[in-house]
Amino acid sequence: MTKPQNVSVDNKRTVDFAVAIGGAAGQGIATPGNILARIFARRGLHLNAYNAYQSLIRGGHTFLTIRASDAPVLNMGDALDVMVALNQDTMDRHLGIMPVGSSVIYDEAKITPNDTPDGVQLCPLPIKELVGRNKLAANTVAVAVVLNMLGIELDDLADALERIFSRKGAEVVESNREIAERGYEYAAANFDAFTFAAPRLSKGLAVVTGNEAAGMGALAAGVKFYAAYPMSPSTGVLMYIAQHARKLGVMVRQVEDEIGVMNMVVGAAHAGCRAMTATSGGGFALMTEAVGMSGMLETPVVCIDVQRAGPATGVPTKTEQGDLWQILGAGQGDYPKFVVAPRSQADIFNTIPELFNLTDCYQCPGLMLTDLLISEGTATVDPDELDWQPNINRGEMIFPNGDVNANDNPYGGYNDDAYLRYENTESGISPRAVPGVPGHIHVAASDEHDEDGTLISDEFTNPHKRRMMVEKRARKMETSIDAVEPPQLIGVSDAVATLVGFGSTWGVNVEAIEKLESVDEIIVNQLHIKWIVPFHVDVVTSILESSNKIIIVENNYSGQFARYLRSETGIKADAFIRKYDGEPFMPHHIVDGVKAILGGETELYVPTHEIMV
Amino acid sequence: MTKPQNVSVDNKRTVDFAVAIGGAAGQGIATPGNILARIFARRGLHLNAYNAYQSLIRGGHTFLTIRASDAPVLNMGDALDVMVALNQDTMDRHLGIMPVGSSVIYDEAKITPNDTPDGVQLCPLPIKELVGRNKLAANTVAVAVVLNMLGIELDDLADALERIFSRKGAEVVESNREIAERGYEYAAANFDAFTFAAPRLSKGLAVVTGNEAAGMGALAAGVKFYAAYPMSPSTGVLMYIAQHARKLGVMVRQVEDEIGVMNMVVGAAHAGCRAMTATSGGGFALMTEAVGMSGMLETPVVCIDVQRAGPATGVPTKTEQGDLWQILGAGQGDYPKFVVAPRSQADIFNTIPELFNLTDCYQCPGLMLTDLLISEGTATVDPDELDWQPNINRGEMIFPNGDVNANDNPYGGYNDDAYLRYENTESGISPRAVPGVPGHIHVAASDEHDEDGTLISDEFTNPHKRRMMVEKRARKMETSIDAVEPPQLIGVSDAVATLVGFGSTWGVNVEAIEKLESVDEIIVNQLHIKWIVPFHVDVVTSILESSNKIIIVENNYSGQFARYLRSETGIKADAFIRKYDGEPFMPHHIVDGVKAILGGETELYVPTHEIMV
Amino acid sequence: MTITATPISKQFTGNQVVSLDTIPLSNVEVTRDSFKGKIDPDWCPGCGDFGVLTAMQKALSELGKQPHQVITISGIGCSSNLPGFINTYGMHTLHGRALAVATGMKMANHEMTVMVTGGDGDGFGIGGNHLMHTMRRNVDLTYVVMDNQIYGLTTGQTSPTSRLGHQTKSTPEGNIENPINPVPLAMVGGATFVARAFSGQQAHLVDILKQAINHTGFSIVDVFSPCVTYNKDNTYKWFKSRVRKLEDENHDPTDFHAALDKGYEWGEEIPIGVFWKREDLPALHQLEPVLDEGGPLAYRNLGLSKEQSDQLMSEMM
Amino acid sequence: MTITATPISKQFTGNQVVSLDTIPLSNVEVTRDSFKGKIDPDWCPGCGDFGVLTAMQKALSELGKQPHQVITISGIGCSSNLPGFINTYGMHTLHGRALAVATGMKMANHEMTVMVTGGDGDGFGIGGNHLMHTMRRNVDLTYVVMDNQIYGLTTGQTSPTSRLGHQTKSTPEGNIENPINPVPLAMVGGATFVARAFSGQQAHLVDILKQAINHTGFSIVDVFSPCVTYNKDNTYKWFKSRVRKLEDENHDPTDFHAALDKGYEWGEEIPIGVFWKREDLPALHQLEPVLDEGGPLAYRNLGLSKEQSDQLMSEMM
Ligand SMILES: Cc1ncc(C[n+]2csc(CCOP(=O)(O)OP(=O)(O)O)c2C)c(N)n1
Ligand SMILES: Cc1ncc(C[n+]2csc(CCOP(=O)(O)OP(=O)(O)O)c2C)c(N)n1
Ligand code: SF4
Ligand code: SF4
Ligand SMILES: [Mg+2]
Ligand SMILES: [Mg+2]
Repeated sequence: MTKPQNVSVDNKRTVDFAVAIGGAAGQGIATPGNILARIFARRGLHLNAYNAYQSLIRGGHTFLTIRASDAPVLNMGDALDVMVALNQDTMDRHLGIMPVGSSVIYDEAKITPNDTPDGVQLCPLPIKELVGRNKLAANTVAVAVVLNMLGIELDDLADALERIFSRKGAEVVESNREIAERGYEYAAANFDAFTFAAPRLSKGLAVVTGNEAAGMGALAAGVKFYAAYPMSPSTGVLMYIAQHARKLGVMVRQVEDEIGVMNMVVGAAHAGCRAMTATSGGGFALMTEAVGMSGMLETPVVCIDVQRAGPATGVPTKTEQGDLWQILGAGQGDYPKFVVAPRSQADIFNTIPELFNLTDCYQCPGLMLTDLLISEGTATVDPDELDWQPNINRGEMIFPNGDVNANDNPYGGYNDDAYLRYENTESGISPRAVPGVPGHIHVAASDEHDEDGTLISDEFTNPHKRRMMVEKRARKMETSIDAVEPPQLIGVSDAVATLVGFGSTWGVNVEAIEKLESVDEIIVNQLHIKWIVPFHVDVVTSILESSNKIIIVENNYSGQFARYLRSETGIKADAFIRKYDGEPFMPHHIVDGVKAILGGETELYVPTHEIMV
Repeated sequence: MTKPQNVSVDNKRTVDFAVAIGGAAGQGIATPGNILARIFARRGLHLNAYNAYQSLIRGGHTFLTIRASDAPVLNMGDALDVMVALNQDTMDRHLGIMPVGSSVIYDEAKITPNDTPDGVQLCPLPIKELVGRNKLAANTVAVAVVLNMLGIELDDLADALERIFSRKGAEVVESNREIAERGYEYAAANFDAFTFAAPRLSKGLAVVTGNEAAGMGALAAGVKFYAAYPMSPSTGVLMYIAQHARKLGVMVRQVEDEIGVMNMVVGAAHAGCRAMTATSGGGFALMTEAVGMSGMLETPVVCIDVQRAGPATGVPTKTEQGDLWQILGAGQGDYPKFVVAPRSQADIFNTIPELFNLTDCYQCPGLMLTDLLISEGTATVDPDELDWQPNINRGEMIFPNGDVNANDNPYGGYNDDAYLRYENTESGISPRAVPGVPGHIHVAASDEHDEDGTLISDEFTNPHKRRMMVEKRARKMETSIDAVEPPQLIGVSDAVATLVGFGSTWGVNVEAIEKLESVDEIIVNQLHIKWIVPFHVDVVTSILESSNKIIIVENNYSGQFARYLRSETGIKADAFIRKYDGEPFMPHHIVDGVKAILGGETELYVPTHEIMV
Repeated sequence: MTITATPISKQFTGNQVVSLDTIPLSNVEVTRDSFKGKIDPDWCPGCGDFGVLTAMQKALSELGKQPHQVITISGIGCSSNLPGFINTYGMHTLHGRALAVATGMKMANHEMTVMVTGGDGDGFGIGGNHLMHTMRRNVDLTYVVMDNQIYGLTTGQTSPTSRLGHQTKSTPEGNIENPINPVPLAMVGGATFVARAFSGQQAHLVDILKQAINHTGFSIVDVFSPCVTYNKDNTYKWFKSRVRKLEDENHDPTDFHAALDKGYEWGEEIPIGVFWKREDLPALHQLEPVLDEGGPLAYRNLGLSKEQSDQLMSEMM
Repeated sequence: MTITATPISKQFTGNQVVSLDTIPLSNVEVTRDSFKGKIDPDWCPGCGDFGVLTAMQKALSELGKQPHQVITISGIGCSSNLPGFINTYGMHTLHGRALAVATGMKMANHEMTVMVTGGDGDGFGIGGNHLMHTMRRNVDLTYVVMDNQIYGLTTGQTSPTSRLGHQTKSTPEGNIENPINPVPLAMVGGATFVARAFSGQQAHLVDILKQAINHTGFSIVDVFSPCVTYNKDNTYKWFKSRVRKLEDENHDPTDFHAALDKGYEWGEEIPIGVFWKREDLPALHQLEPVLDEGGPLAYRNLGLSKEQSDQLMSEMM
């Protein structure tokens, strides 16, 4: 079971700061970002990082926000404390939003601040002098300055530089170390440090993107076959698994297209592997026919749709929750499936083995909906939160040496006729023999078939058999609702409003609720839906029936979740907070929305995104 | 506007009979079926024919039912009056369901009836003697016998034989004519005719399948480009249009796959053609990405999904209404579209030009949902019901010679910069120049784009522009609800229950309601939904709010329409009649279901199909 | 998570079959009948596909394959119904997707003999992209195309191998698109065994299928398999008078240019036989280090050791 | 039905342009600048695609095309962003689908010059099936592939033209799949004009593009267009030292076997130029009787005459 995550975080929070680094794509924002993140996490600080970038390799604007705290950080936050501007464009775009008490770091030779808001500390750096001949080390200086201002020891940076540059040789490490020192000292001498210092906690944390978490979860679940076609923002899963595949005995295939991917995954899954893929909406559109086949063949497969802004090619590097109805309607006809929308990076990790157990036991596809926000976004994870040795439950399978219960072939010998792959059992689940088992020969057919696998249209299309098989497949799912955790109300039960969302909005909702309480004394609670199919109709209905005001928060235009909630429960929400400009919600967007709604100003609140990237 | 069809038919009905012909696939059931249908229709009789067959070229069982009457016939009916058994299998399968007063015709040398129900007239034919040397003419004898028993003059058959066999030469015509005469006389001498005679009415009717109606409607709408990949049960549209294409200046392309089809259609539509395709669920699954592109490019295309039993390959020759959610969720992200589900063959015809006008005016995809039942099923159509010269409204288009209002290029000359293909107009609709117009050069992009068509990610991804464009596309649809006819309540308003359905169930519901009234004195009305998107929420809600019991009738397992109705209106139906065995509803299935539901026996009634094919 | 479905087995933790070879075989001798499927084929009487089925059954039994060691994977079409008629493991997948599914199957269990069967529409029409890429990957599959130059199951539309001018239900005034010639295409596409055969020449077909199955790498056999119902152009008679065996004329299947020229010959004479073969390219599974040892992926233990997961975790710290 | 959207035009009933040729042309002389797009390319500095763009602009202007008579259609990828940077009508379609869209476009308006641009992944990976079928249909398109042997836009994964052993983000231990060689593939696939060029050799590239555009039928130009960011194997330098012009060695582009052999040459020397060309096959639009007269389909009147509809109706009675 997914471990409950700490959701009420405010009380033990002592520091909470955000560092942003902005520049052109290709200016190497990733490296300083990584260095900072790793240093924070090793100190035990929690963090959440979001990179606003563009579907361009070079030239586009990139703006990375890393927010850290000694308590869990579930989103990118509302405000910046430090901005490192790597080009003039960054300075021009964002200087205006820097709050009182914040600092802006830049190369004084290249960048000029215009219209600095009151109370912002400008920190011009003589980069040229500080880096000397090592012109590539400008970013190292910036990192050192940030660390100094945060009261983080230089040793931490030295460690990080060692790790990152050791492949390039001792000389590079040493040069960077020296430059870091100069930057650190320059900052100490010239700039005001923050009033707080970033603490060092007892336990280091891991830094993962959701895509890495998905890859890790897949490995933990025992995935042996991973096929994919690159597609932003899902490619990170492919890249993570590819990097570890050979060592761990996992086969990775980059296929000609997404149709090939899903069909290959079905083939490997039918053979008996746990097989998986990840893609984004456009790739998933191409997979839907084969997902339906996996439903008909009763072959378990797992597929992640990392949503990005649509429709069509849309905005490949921007986030959205716009594929819900595509997932619900994937493929023609009715077939059983699971659909799950994890709420965070750690949740992605832990949900994958769970989803595999479900799809193995219920012999159907398992679909996961995430989005660019949490899949490309980075967060710290407490290693203890990740269950690397999860229970593996493959359901009723027959391998060449039998199944574990019987330890030999239940149907024994070579009498293929005794075995019915699609036996019309009471549970609807039919024991699944993998190819290669003597005595269990059968055809898995995407045409409707009889219990033994023969096509119904190969004898006589028979409405009674057809009905039996439709009902058998559907019956499987009757118990599935008990197999997935019901959603729980987060917060007090008598709140003035309930925020309802699915997937990645959980983190921003948690924080908005805390802010509403602490700043505005408005008590709001949250119902976060993770399991979309099956849907806990009764639990959701009983929780929402006693809500004073239901506000649905989702990251798309048309209110796909609101309509789905209504289709399952009949419940019409009272109000809606939506965003469809490609950027994720920030906590104050929700706060403002709730206030506008409670104030009777609107039933549909669409915040304006202030950070222009 | 679609002309209202006569829906209350009972009062002027004097005859109502059904002829079935059963045999193995490849035994040539189509020809006698066609002859009978054409003879009936030329006499002005209405008819409805349904062929239960299998996904096999030869050998599978095929059972054609032709039901005719002097009043409109909207479905295959409940009972048979004559059965022509072409093989023993047909006799064995169906003799038991023949009612009192019915007749069974067969070759006495080849087929033996077993367990004949009381009151069924057996009509054994000495086929060998009757056909003489022309062994291919057995079916001609059977047709002659049926006609004799129905009191239809032999001349009608002679005419039909002339038309059908004239291509094979005068000798064949003459031989068939003679054999027909012998069969006709043999029947007169040996069998009891029916108590009624099929009347001859003043006006002949046309006989069309829904697929032919779609092809005809496309031609009337001005489709100039039709691309498709064969897929049952939609292939009839391709075949109809291909037959007439050259003569009418229409280009038909059979493409390598459905992905290619939809993309080619988008290309042709972008060029300025009215372009269309038809497919079934599996093909549509492959098209969804490109349908989404048409939404993003704002290029109007029309696609018909002729539903068959799913999931996956399913039962290719059986009917279902299982693609509703697939259509609703087609493609990633949100984009405007129309979805319409016509209720009959004539409705398909008239809806196509209407759908083209809508998609041209609103510049988005138009999707039509039909199913095997009405698309491969045959019905008579009063020629006056079909509008062959419909109003053609292409919306705001700019052709090389200007648009009709301006008669020259509104932006004139060669200044491409003045023209904004995606201008953020108040209506959301932006004038669409087709390629080739000087002064209007632009890129139509599936990436999110600015008003002039440039990719947003080619400058800076801009959340404000992104939001503007999402809202522009969505705003277009605000007026669309007024452009499509609202559904009307059929029947009295204070009925004990309301049958709600979409698409092809209309005809069977009409008749079930009549039967419930005339036989059981139960007054039921019907709300038939044709326009799925946009959905007439207010009209539907106000009608259903005053219903005493809402019963949703649909041809799928999971209640896709019931869930959609709820997602849009919040209305939860009181009860459901569903069928998912591949065969369509017969009127008595609905009658029985309504009675069981009103009697409190069940909330979900799933009839058992009695005719085993 | 508690799954309350029917009783459930648990993770395999040992004692696993790591190789198909270790499974004790039935002592019943394998004959052609061992490969007879559960039901009789429902093709039209006279359909060319009967001959292909028989030849496959003969080839497999003559090679001494055990039925459970073989899987036959098809797409959708008349020809693609074949897996139902042969006693091997089988998959009847989606129209055009057999090769992709088969690649997944082969990679997950490289000890199985994987046969792929289907039609010209399935393989060269909708399935064309998978074909091109499966060929270049040299996946060890035996692909038998029942090429009837028509779409049979959908009742007779033009196919990518229909000749110019062919009148079909979708081209009533004649096809205007140049057909594909599978032999040269497969050669250039990277197939390492390329043959053509005729359903009406059983012994030859059986021989070719045996060679194809024995070949390690991607083998394709384009079999003329007349559709007696919808293709009145390319009939048995038409082929019978034209086919000419390459084996009778000392064709060297390692001579690329000669093979190409013969592949293109199409007129009063049409060569059949093995056009092209190369043994020097390893098959995909042989290049995959993951398969070097440990038996089929599908039979291996799941999950990571503590050591492995600690290593993964430490990379993220 | 009443549509209450913004004012609406009505059916064209006459006075239509039936041919692009009848549109009065601008009297501004067409130069390379006429083809400059609205925005500057956003490719990485040094990307090979710049050279291709420039060459296309030169070729079109030197051929005297008017910008509005040309449409450039692409899929998705770095290279596929090209339509935004050239002043012609343009479509930026879906990944892999440019050729299908372009076929629809060309058939609906066969008087337009239709250019198709994209990457190796777009065209040979996901788009492979459309490529095969567009080639055999000999659709009159000029297909320019910016072949950088990598997936650029998705930040550097293996592509169907990546060499064996190529280490990419998806094949960190080296690619084990044999690459596609577009030249022989296109020849056998049915393209009637097959060339290879190098973005670093402008004059040669311009010349080849002009020939390709002038060719009636499907022409493909596989252009080496280095990805300076993600492909460290196939760099400018790498190509520069290898490419050898066929024009310098009297290659006869009507000699099929010679063209094939040269197409396969890949090592210290790599030939570029026109490999193969045939003029005897009509293009698809020339074979379509519907296009014999009446101008582009897209500009024709809609709807049927009463006579036509009566005829259709009578067939159903
Ligand atoms: C996605 C999809 N498109 C179309 C079909 C319909 N379909 C079934 S078989 C077939 C073609 C059959 O031709 P071929 O592959 O040559 O096999 P044959 O019947 O001739 O043996 C088609 C188009 C389908 N099942 N799925
Ligand atoms: C259906 C789909 N799958 C995947 C992608 C993601 N994608 C965009 S471009 C691209 C490949 C780019 O490679 P190539 O075509 O060679 O172009 P290049 O960027 O190298 O010029 C991919 C996989 C997509 N947009 N759509
Ligand atoms: S239709 Fe043709 S291909 Fe299909 S079974 Fe009949 S003869 Fe064979
Ligand atoms: S990533 Fe490569 S292909 Fe893309 S623009 Fe940069 S250099 Fe060109
Ligand atoms: Mg075929
Ligand atoms: Mg590329």
